[in-house]
Amino acid sequence: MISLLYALASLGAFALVAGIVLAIAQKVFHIEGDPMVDRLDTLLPQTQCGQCGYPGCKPYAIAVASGEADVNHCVPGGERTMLQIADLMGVEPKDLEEEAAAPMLAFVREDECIGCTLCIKACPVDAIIGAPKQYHTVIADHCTGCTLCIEPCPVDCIDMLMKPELIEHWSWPLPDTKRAQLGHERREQHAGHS
Amino acid sequence: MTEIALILLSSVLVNNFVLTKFLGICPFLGTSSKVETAVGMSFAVMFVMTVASTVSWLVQQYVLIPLELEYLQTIFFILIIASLVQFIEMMIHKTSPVLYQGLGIFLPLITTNCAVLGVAILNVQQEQTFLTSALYGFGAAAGFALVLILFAGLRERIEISPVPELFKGSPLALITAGMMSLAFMGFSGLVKF
Amino acid sequence: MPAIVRKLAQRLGMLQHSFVGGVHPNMHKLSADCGIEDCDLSPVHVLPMKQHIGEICSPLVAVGDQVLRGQKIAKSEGYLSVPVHAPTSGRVVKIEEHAIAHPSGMGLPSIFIESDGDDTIDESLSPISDWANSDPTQLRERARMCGLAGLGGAVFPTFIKLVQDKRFPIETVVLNGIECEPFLTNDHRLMLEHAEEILEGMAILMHMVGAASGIIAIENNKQDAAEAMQLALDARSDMDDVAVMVLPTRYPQGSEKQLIYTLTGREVPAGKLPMHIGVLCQNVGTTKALFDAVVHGRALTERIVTVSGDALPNPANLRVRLGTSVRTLFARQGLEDFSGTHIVHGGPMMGERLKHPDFPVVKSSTGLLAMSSQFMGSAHTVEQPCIRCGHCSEACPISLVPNLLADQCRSDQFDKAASYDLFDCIECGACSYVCPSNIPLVHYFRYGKGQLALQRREQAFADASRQRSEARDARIEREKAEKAARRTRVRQTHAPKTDQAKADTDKPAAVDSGAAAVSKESKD
Amino acid sequence: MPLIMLSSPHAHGGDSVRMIMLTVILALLPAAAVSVYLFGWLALLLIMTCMLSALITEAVCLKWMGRPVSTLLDNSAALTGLFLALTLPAATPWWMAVLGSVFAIVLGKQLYGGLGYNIFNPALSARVILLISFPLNMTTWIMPMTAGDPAINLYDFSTCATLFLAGPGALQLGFDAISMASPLGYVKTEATLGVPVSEALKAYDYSYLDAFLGFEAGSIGETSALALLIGGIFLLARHSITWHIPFTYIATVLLLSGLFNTLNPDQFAPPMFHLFAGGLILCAFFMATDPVSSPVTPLGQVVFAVGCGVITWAIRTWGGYPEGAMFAVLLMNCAVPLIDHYFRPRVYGHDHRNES
Repeated sequence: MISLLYALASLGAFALVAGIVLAIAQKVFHIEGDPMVDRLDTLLPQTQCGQCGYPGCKPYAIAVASGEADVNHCVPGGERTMLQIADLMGVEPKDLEEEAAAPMLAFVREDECIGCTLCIKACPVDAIIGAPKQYHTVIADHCTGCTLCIEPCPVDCIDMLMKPELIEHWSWPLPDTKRAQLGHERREQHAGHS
Repeated sequence: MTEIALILLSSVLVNNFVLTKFLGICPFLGTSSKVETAVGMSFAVMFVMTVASTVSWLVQQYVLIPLELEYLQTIFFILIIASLVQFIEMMIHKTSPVLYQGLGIFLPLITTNCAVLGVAILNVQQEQTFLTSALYGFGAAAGFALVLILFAGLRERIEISPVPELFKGSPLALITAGMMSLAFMGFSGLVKF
Repeated sequence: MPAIVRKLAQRLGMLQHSFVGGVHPNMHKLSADCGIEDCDLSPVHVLPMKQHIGEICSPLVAVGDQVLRGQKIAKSEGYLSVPVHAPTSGRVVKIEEHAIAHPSGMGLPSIFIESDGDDTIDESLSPISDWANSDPTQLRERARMCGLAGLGGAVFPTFIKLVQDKRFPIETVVLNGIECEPFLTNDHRLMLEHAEEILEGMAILMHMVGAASGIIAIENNKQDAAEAMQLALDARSDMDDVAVMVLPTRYPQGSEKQLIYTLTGREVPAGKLPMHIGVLCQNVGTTKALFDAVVHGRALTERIVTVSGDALPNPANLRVRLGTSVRTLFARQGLEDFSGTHIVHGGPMMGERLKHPDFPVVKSSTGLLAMSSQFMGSAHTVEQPCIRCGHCSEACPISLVPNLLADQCRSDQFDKAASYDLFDCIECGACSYVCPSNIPLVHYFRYGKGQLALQRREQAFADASRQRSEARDARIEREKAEKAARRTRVRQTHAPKTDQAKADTDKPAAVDSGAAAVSKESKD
Repeated sequence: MPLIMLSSPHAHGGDSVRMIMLTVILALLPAAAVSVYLFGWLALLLIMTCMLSALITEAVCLKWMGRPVSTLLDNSAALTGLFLALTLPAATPWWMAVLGSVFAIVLGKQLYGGLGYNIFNPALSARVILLISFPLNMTTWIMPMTAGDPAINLYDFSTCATLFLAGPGALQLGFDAISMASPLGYVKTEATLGVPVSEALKAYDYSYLDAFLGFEAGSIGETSALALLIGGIFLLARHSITWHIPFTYIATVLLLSGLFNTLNPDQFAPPMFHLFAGGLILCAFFMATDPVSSPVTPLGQVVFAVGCGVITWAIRTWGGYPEGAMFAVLLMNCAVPLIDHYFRPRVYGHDHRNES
């Protein structure tokens, strides 16, 4: 009986000590907010397109960091972004739901524009300039191709055009050899499940 | 002095916990896909193992034996280890969020890393002194760290090799671990301990 | 000799410095004995708007304009750029995109000039015969005006390097006559036939940067050129501190950084220019062009091109006007049918293979090679697995570990490749040349560099977008707050108190439901 | 050649994997010839069996993995078979030779993706597997040049074939007469009994000249230091290997053993004994320099070789196994990726190594 008491008392005392130490540690190592959100946010392409189901890149980053959203919802980011997010979060990569379209640019057909400013309000990155009753113009260097301006336009004067390919931005593809194909196979496989 | 060196040599190389005692295989396979993660895991395990083996020795000598509670050994040791793991988990979460994410589930699972409990119990069984048990704990952890980091390096290389489909991932990792274990058999008998 | 022993000997001064690595390719200098011939004017010259490293030029002429030889037809936009000049007199017939010597097969906006056959020279630039008493900045402007860019193949705008900076005084001017690429002989012939002009150009260079000493570096497979330069040097009294140095042949000795190390034992720090260690390095061809620009007031409108290759019947060194069609050059040397031959622009080690010969000669055209399938095939056979023999590391002149880099590029570990100094690679091709497994290492590096550049571009764009987006959110927030404040003020003055309390409780709810509706909509 | 995008360079030096492998095989020929001279038909049968079974295994693996069987022509499988044979004792029965070759090709090489991807030296990993699985067979050495004994004539084909096919058991009576301990094993056993090294060597009737020429017990290819050195110098001259690994490896062993021998000659064997005994020269010139499983950079190779040297000497001196060279190489093989990472050369224009 005595030994049982000893056992309970010593175990209890030990647990208490451990608990106090951990409580102090909790105070010392307390962290504000979630540092993962900013890291995730930098990985996202910042198109603010909302294709992930969240109203912008930052909200999606918050959702991923909290574990609420899957890693594979960013459409414009494509496979690379998905892999980077999965890598950062330490989770298994998932298949993308949608293929990313080729990069596009919005273009306002100025002779049809009525100057309603609705597209200016819709643009998440302030890439459209113009005043009421004046033609609006898309700043090509700022446009992320999110297509959010198409819908509000009452006269349908906004086109999505292919981004022009520049010779300065051309880059070498992977060598077309058997070994390179093996590498690609591995990447696909990696993206698949590993 | 010689004894200290021999204890370290023995626990790091000759009686390596992973490759000759086959303890701690789970984190060995789980956290070895990247060298960076492996290094982080190594430090965490080194901390937990060294402190756990000394604290558990103290508890054994000054609480369990005087009170004749040796049968509570496992519970006490696990309690010590779990608290330490909680502590290091908070610390890593604060200092390196990326490492925290990278280690994922394996960080809290150090608690169930049989090598940690193994060191604590072996210390008691082999009737080590306070100093030697601390050394033994540190040496075992260093041995774990050594093979974990070596293995992570190998796995990073295997990762970019065209391995036959059937052996991708864990199968080849286990075969490689087996080959490493064979190589480590070369150390057998190096230190009679 | 083991590297350790060599380094020790170099430290002790027992041995000349020498860059690490390198290879000894078969030189194939087929056209070494062919004197420089003048190439006839083409009926049409095509001038791409960018023939240098840097920003693209914009045309100054319109279709139908008459131009003279040496007239500026495109002006530079931005600092890192040099203008383009008409290679002969004639009429601008069109301005549109035309294929250039680029591996992508893509083109650039180009000016097409129909030659009138008179070849009238634009005399607007006056010769500066008394350059020794001229202000170096004036000479520098002349170099820029005349469109000078490195004619060794890199086409870096020359004027940028010709600067006197008190922080980095230039001590040594290095004249690069190495020409370590197989097949190419244009610099060789230039040194043989125009030694005096080159030396005069070098004197101008030294005057411009205020350098006291100079080195003319020539490989020992061009002894005759070295002798010619020495002879010309001996004839001058004002260049006592200039020496001709004959170096043992090794590729890539002609690379600026390697040459500077071999000559001075000093390395150009990563990300820096030779001027930061007090050295100016110029190709002999560029130096001759500088002489022409200063002493004759002539813009860069022609260059020496080695037309060679094992599939070409008559190799030659030609003085060619820029914009001449490569097809006509090959035809002049007896090659009309291009089936089974491969065209290389530049030398075989660093040049680009092109799919057709319908592109113009530009400032970077050191050589135009017609190679047999057999020759090319030996370099481009099926890639085998790397056996990690380490020959690539030994050959690398900047001590990279090419096989690990290639593994990283292949498996898309670009950040790791960058940390292994991928961007220090000069793409000399020595690693691929020695690889027993025929791995196209340089190709992997280019792929990796391209992908990294793309990633960095995208990241920069994303960061800018985020800033704009955050600024917009902040603005909207501020406007909302201002509006609310205004409304509150208005209500406080006009409305009864009960209404205001109601509005306060209503408003947040309305906003919330609105936001929920938005997010629901976008999810759908 | 298809019309695809081809990057420079458009010239090639003409080296090929096939030639590199062939060079190593040629370099091993002196050692193989000496082994046949010393161990007669046994050595020849062993070499043939190993090479043939390695080639067949490789062919089966390639077929199974859907790769071109013509890859066999790269000579790497033949080389692995030859390597393995040279590290085996002369009295190895055929099934063990075949098993070893299969281990070497399958476990050592093909599972990792084939040529160029293996982490461990295939021949050595197979050798260690055999040693641990069949310790008795793998440490039974026979006297070289046993021509005189009428019971077992190594130059008589039928005797050797019987021995090879049925194992040592078939000739139990005569076999004991020609089996003996290797110098390393003998010294180790005596040391555990407290006999000083010099006396043990005297008792063994050890002669440096014999050891240099190869007249001692051991694996068929490792006995003759002379033949191996000829091959090694050939490799160095052909630039197939660099001096870094063999020189550093041997120097480390000599230095360590010399130092300890000076301190206590009774307990520690002299450096020359370490040099000629066992597989040190074979491992230093041929096994540790296997390009695939050794570091790429010169500095890394030096580090690798120092590690090999220290471990070899430590196992020989204190370990449970008499010979440590192959364990040392295998152990250092594990560290190659890390060595490659941490011991890269200083890049032109950068002040420090790996400052990134």
